[in-house]
Amino acid sequence: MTAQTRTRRWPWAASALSLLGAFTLAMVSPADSVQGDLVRIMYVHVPAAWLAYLAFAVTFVGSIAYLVARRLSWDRIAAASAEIGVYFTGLTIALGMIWGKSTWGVWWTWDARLTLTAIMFFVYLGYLALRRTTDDPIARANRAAVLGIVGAVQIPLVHFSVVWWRGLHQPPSIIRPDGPAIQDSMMLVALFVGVVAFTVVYVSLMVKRIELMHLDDRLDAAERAGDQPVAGEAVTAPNLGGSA
Amino acid sequence: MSHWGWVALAYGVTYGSLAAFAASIAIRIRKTRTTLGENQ
Amino acid sequence: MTSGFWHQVRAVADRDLLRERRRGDVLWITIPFGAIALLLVPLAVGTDAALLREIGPGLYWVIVMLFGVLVAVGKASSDTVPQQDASLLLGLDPAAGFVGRAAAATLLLLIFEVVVGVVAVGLYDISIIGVPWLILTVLIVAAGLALLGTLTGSIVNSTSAGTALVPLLVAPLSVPLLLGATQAYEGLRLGHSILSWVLLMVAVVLVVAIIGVLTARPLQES
Amino acid sequence: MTATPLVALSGVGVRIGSTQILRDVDLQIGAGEVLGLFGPNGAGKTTMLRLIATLIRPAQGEGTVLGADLASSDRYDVRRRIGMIGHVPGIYPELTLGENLRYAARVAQVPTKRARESLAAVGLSGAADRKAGASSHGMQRRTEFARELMIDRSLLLLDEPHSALDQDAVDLVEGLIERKAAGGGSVVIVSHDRARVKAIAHRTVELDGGTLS
Repeated sequence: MTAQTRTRRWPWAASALSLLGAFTLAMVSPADSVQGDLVRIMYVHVPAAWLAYLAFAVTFVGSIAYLVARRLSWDRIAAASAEIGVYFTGLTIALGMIWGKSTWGVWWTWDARLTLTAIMFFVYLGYLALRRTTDDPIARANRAAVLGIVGAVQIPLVHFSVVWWRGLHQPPSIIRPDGPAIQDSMMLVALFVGVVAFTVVYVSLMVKRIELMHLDDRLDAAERAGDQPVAGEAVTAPNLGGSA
Repeated sequence: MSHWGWVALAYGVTYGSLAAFAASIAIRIRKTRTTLGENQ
Repeated sequence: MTSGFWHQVRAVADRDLLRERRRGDVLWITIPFGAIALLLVPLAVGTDAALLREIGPGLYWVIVMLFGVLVAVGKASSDTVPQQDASLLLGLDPAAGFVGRAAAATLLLLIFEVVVGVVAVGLYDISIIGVPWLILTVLIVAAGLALLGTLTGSIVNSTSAGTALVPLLVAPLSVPLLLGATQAYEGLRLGHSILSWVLLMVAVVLVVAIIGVLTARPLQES
Repeated sequence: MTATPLVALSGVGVRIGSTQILRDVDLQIGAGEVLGLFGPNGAGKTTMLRLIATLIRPAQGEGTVLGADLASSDRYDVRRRIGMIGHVPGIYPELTLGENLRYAARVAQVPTKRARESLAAVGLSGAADRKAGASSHGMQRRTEFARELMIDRSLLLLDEPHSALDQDAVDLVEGLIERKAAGGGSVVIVSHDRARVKAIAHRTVELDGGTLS
């Protein structure tokens, strides 16, 4: 039997603590001269976007490592990170829309980074959809690994195309929708702590999500334990009973 | 809506969704553990 | 990359093209599907000529991206397990299989682009300008989309969701091609240089081709 | 059989998804041997053939086929010397019988004129231009036999070879099997037709519950 998977307590505690710290800093840092308090949205929006790309980078590395080392533990890391990445991408898009509506009165500003994030959201949603369609763990790991690589390698290409495209349609504006200039060191600290806090949250989610995967595998194995009949045994000699 | 209204919405969405995501994992962990017949 | 490799590539490409010619899926299903999409839009957005001339090119490329990829996932280009087994035991290198299927899909996509293009020019009064560059764009988009469709087709290879998943996987990844093609045409119209956009599209083709060849064997495993 | 075995499996297990199809299979097949493999439905006979054909990687244990380790990439190099005729014909219904064979010849890189010769050898030269999809199951199987005649194989894996074949096609098959064994290759026949297979096989094994007995 595989080693007992200990339930780990520290992730939730660490996440709560670091988020609390980030929240207080975000609240006490000075308002922006132009944006006013709206700038505080940035302290969650930017970290969320940063974590989305970190998560997809981990999926990229995990996918390559699986194809090389052929160990399912890499596949688990890639899959967990993709799932968390899709969550953070969704959060980034939601926050981007809140920012857009509050700052520009429009939910979707077609700003380069937001558009790019939306595209990545669908690429990795496809990754999760692909994983759901295959049940053989080895086949699923193989296919997901290739898509994990294709998805990541495409990011620079998608990035350039969107940024160039955005460059053509850049409406003249005082503040580029991508974000205001950082005016005060306190703001920088708040932003930095926000990113650190979100990274702690990412690591905690990864640890717990992989713990869940181990448990699911052990549940799967338990069902298939020694007494699990070979598929063939389900077929028995036909017994036609009182046939004519 | 006032600036603080938007900020509250943004943080509400952030922490609310984080809590929901974390909870969904924690619940599934507990459920799988019980079916495996282990205590926490 | 021995001569045997390219020999097998041609054998696979000829096989898929012959199967498509016999089935006629592209000619009778996928192309009409693209054409009808072009017909429906003006009914929805209004038939003002200036508007249609404005959105025509962009719309054409969106339809090529969304429906063109169906060419690469049709019955003619997906093998059953026994067919794959037989080809493998003939000594078919999975990478040659990938390149061969992508080559056949590229040709079919070219046909799709040309026929649907004629319909678009007719319905939207799109002016055909900068012809050498335009042909190059059409060729690169055909290759890029065919490679993307073939690669995702082998990734999805006989899973339960099957080929329905391919357009979802391809659509976001086709953004560089879509922007490249639309901005290339835009650049031609305004007389700007479109080299950067063409190079971007060529980069997509190279990246997907390399990944497809390198992952052909692991994908064949599943 | 002192010669090194063409196929050597030890402790091999195969799992597809969460179902265990084969478990600790030990099997040796020597050169020139015709082996009969019997077993009830679903015992994993077809999986066993695809395993020997190097198309499945073993989940447990290890094995070599024609000298290539089943888990390593050299199995790609020996595949061309393995012929398999499965339950479901691996040919393309849209193509004619002749086109299917020409495709096979081009991939295996043998002269395409052999396609015509082998079609004639199996008595199908008249049907060369008939679409495979429009041909009977028996004709499709004969086309697969023609493919095996066209390419020199060291190992022949036949799944229910006698099914859907008329008498002279059966003679043809058994002729092919004898010629292959005499030539130093080996043949594995999976079948329910014990009487017929026992007549031509040197050895038979029973596959039941995923293990050989």
